[in-house]
Amino acid sequence: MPVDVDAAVISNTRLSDDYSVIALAAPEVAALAQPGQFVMVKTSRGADPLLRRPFSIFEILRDADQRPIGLTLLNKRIGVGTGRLYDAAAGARLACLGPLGRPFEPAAPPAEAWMVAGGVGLAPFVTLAEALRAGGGTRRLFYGARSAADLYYVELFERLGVAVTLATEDGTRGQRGFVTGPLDAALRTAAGRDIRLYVCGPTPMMRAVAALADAHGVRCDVSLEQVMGCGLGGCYSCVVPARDAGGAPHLVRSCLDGPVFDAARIVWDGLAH
Amino acid sequence: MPVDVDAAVISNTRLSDDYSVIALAAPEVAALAQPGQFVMVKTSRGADPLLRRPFSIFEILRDADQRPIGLTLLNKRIGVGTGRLYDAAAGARLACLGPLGRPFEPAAPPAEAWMVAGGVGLAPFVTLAEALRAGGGTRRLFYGARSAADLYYVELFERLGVAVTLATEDGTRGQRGFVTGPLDAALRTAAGRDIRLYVCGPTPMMRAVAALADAHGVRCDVSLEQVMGCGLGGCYSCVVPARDAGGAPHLVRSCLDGPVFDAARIVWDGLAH
Amino acid sequence: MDLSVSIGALTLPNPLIAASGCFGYGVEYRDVVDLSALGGVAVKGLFLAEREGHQPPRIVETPAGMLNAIGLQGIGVHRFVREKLPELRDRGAIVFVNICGTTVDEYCEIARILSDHEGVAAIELNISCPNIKAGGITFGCSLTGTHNVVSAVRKVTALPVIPKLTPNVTDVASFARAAEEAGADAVSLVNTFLAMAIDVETRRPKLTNIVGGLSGPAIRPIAVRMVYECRQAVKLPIIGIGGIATAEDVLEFMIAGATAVQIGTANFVEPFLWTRVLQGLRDYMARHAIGRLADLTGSLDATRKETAWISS
Amino acid sequence: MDLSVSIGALTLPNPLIAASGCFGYGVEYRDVVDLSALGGVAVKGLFLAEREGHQPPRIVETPAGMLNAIGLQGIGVHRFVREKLPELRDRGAIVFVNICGTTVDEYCEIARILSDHEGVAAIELNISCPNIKAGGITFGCSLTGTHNVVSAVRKVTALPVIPKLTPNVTDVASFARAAEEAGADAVSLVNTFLAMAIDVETRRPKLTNIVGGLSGPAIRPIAVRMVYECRQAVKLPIIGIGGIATAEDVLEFMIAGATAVQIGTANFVEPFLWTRVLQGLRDYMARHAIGRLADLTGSLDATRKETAWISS
Ligand SMILES: Cc1cc2nc3c(=O)[nH]c(=O)nc-3n(C[C@H](O)[C@H](O)[C@H](O)COP(=O)(O)OP(=O)(O)OC[C@H]3O[C@@H](n4cnc5c(N)ncnc54)[C@H](O)[C@@H]3O)c2cc1C
Ligand SMILES: Cc1cc2nc3c(=O)[nH]c(=O)nc-3n(C[C@H](O)[C@H](O)[C@H](O)COP(=O)(O)OP(=O)(O)OC[C@H]3O[C@@H](n4cnc5c(N)ncnc54)[C@H](O)[C@@H]3O)c2cc1C
Ligand SMILES: Cc1cc2nc3c(=O)[nH]c(=O)nc-3n(C[C@H](O)[C@H](O)[C@H](O)COP(=O)(O)O)c2cc1C
Ligand SMILES: Cc1cc2nc3c(=O)[nH]c(=O)nc-3n(C[C@H](O)[C@H](O)[C@H](O)COP(=O)(O)O)c2cc1C
Ligand code: FES
Ligand code: FES
Repeated sequence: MPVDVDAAVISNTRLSDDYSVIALAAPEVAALAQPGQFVMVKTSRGADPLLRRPFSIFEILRDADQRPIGLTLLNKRIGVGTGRLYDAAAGARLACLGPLGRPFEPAAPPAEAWMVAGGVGLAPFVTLAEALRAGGGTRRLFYGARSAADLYYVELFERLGVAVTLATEDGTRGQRGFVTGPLDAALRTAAGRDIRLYVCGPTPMMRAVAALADAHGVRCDVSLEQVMGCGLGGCYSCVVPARDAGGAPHLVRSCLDGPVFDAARIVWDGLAH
Repeated sequence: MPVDVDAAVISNTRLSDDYSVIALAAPEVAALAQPGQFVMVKTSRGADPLLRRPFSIFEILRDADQRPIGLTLLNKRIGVGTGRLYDAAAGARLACLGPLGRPFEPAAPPAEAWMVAGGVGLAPFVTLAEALRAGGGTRRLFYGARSAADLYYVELFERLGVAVTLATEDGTRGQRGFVTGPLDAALRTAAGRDIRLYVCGPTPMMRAVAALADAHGVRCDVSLEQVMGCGLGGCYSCVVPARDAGGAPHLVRSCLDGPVFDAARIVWDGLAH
Repeated sequence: MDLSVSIGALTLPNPLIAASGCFGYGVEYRDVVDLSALGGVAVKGLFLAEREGHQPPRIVETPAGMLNAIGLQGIGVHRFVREKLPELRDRGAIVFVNICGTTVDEYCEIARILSDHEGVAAIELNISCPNIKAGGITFGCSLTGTHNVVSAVRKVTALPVIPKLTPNVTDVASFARAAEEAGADAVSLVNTFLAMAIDVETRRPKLTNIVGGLSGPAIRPIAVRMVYECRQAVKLPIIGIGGIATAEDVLEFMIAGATAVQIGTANFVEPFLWTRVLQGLRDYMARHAIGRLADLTGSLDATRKETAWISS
Repeated sequence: MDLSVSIGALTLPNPLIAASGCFGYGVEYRDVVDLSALGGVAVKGLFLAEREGHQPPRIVETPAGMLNAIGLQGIGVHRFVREKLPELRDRGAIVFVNICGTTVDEYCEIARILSDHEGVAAIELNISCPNIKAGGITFGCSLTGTHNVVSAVRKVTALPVIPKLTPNVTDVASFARAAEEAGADAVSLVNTFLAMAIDVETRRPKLTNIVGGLSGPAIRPIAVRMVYECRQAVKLPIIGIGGIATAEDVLEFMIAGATAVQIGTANFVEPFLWTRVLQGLRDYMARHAIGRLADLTGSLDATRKETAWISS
């Protein structure tokens, strides 16, 4: 049951030349949000750009009494809409529709929850980490980025009781290379344990992790990021090839059936990005 | 020789629910500006709204050494573009093209300069009043508006040595009724003196003043405000019916031949607004 | 205030219909808007059989618009009447079923099946989808093709038949006329404009299908003109479509000659727009002391002002 | 880096031409841009005689676009060659004269006069202005009309003849073919889309002329598609027009099949855009190691990716 809020920008904090964190006063959306859900945001007034953009709900903002007062977005500037958001001034109003999409299903102990994030794919995991903490089970985060400067909010996850393993392509922090390296190693040492993977990041990275999960025989949920025209199932723009119960591949709407999918369902060869 | 400046909004001061004064850091434009000229302003990024909007150069901003550092616009919100300007935040950037158009020709003493403004038609007269002060001649302003609350910057004109006569439709300040009332009376008492009228305001008001000027046999310049697509003579959207030397009416571009015209040239029956 | 409008025997509580392909099968919006509060719901275009449609990317944004090449992915008419129609009926939606075929027989077969089921208010013939090779627009771009499809479907169903016209023609009014002569109950226009966008870095089309259909505010002025042209050519009710996002836009189409309208792309941007637009219509009626909204249809005053003063 | 492009015998220093009706007679922009630095300047459409054009309002803004109904106000060909052409020539502008007639003879007469004067680089036949009753588009919407005007003008002048095509047709490529067969040296497309806007408060058209032509970014995706279609139909050089505002837009048209482009509405918004766009083209050529910009023309890679994995 989504709501559409004409949300005021509480703050827009620039983390780098392309990352910013935008706090939106959207209590109605925050109150309903479940881990890994997303919102559709109108990045500026007028018809250019026309369509909203999908963003994971990054943090839920709460007041002293823990009542939800808003949410934040972790915005990475890659084009016109994310550029408008990067430039958005406090006080500006952005229509924010949500929460939307199939949420993550937090692993129940004794199952361990291992989160795997690449770049801005970190966004959906704060809400999941909070849910996991509530559940009390073991939780880890494997987090990869280009360089040390592109790793954000590591402390936040540690505060949430998440064991964080980092990897950077240039080796400036954590292990050198892709995050799949340390993840593979960890999976080997964890053979036999009940582990559930949650993945969000660039498609090639999610695909690689899905392959690892398959090899190690662990359940893996991926959060896919397709171009979305509506976020509500109206336009059929966001389809991804997924196998049905009988194993036959079909194009399904990732805004309704996803963005979270069992990686085993996805026909990776058919993914757009 | 116009220039186009990506000007930062220095400040945007709201005078009322529909009026604001926007200060733009456009020294190059300010340095070239002559009395009554205008600029074409892009009121927001993107293609909606697409076209720039014409605005009189209201004040020239100068630093301690009297060097021009920018200009202000007196903005009245009547639609989408003026609405965007009304909402523009300090720091935002607005492309500002100018100075454009045929300026006012300041009356040379002993000729007296009488300015007649209706509503936002006040905008082109600050620059003219400054030029007139430099010339040292007699200068008056007849300024009409709906109500006392809609009269702005009266003190500024008085500081510039302008004798101000006010009129409001509801009589809350100055004489009740249209500004043409006191103007007509003043013209009667001034019979025989060398007077030159400068008018800007709603078309019906300019038309009425032009008729008065004709009746009293005084020279009258009007600053017309047509819809303008380009401001540079490129599109032929801004035409007004004006008589040529031989007295034959033609549609002439008010951005090039105007916005200031000898009222006697205008075929008032043919004006759009 | 009376916001109702009539399309032949069909009376709609208001002129706002959700446009086909922009509102899923309607049920997706059950939590967003009371489906029975809409003038109607035009469901995603249906073939007889299921279709996967085109590979993504299927949409790309353009200035004040978007291109789409969905390729009519759909569950087919059989699953529709089984899986979607009952809920739509229960929710009191006035259902316009948008149908597409590669042959006249396919259109007729689908129409027959729909006619056998409760809860279908009207059949909208999609003879104007620019995104599929066979069928659809091949009928919509030929006067005889249009006439043939409409008259054939007319014969097999008692439901209102509403051909949806393409704007990708020289003279859209002649197609409205062909539809009228063939026995259509109304025409809806416009479908999308055939268009294309290229990624200059890769030098490849941005859509897998190469071309797609342009929709959104960008096309509104062209669509209004086409509705105005059709109004002069036919007596049929016209359902105006193209870039509608506000009450003012709805009124513009109605004044130009539309009896009702469809809202597509704007529903992606503002899924909650329906109540806002309806309120805007009521405000306008109050401001202009209009009792029946339907009286606005075709009320454009196009008399030219005199300009005796000048020799043009 | 070589930015030059050739249209028949004519070589332009770069592909950027100011679009007719959006750049006055060129001289108005003498202080804004070095006219000799442009690929060309297409001047405001000229009839034989002077014209006052339509009464204002003549333009109205629309989402990402604008409507215009100027009505071809102009000084006529005689005053043009006397009053404007000499300065254009002195400033080194490559002048495309856009001409319009109510009869084939008028087109020919104007073409003859222009051929007798120094400084005209090419004649653009405006057979596509949607804003005048007689002439113009009545030729442009008929294949024989197009053929007749082009071949007639072809006979009376040695200058390059470039018919400007209207997008308000079902199959623009067939008009490009007709132009080619009639001996045109190139085709330019598109002119504006016939459109309309209504003031709902007064229920009157926003333009005195009732209808007008839609231009600007809004139409770009349709124009790109039309250039792409024409590229497949004819060998003639194509001058792409419609909503171009950036170097990326220019590249999109060239990759789709344009040899050169015209920029109209964007010049109203950004009169200083020319140097910025040229720099953008150079940056792209450097980034992609392209020596001759002309090599980009028609370089679209439209091969569809295989999708064996799914039954579509
Ligand atoms: C469920 C979901 C959650 C998301 N969460 C976040 C988030 O928390 N933070 C964040 O920064 N981004 C997130 N994204 C991605 C974000 O929506 C896109 O980056 C954004 O829509 C791009 O808009 P733009 O106008 O900046 O880019 P555009 O100017 O529209 O496009 C620029 C380029 O990026 C490409 N592109 C556009 N969208 C995507 C996409 N989804 N994936 C890959 N390439 C794309 C375009 O094809 C184009 O080449 C999420 C996407 C989805 C579907
Ligand atoms: C030379 C010149 C100087 C000007 N100086 C000023 C100034 O200093 N301050 C100021 O506030 N305004 C000034 N104007 C008027 C200003 O340009 C318009 O109010 C503005 O363009 C309206 O844009 P908009 O997007 O807000 O209105 P839109 O949304 O474009 O239009 C809203 C309504 O206003 C009407 N409209 C639009 N432009 C005009 C116009 N020029 N005259 C009458 N009706 C119009 C439209 O037809 C429409 O009905 C000036 C105009 C000119 C030509
Ligand atoms: C994503 C998308 C899918 C569409 N699918 C269909 C369809 O299945 N059948 C149809 O007749 N029209 C379809 N259309 C066209 C719309 O119904 C409508 O005619 C067009 O988009 C113009 O209206 P708009 O500008 O309000 O979107 C589709 C449009 C879009 C944007
Ligand atoms: C105000 C205006 C006047 C125009 N006048 C002419 C004209 O005289 N002759 C002509 O062939 N095209 C004319 N056009 C069409 C343009 O040359 C161009 O084909 C069209 O605007 C599309 O390009 P654009 O989107 O870059 O503006 C005019 C366009 C505008 C906006
Ligand atoms: S985004 Fe529209 S259906 Fe998924
Ligand atoms: S505004 Fe374009 S010619 Fe005057």
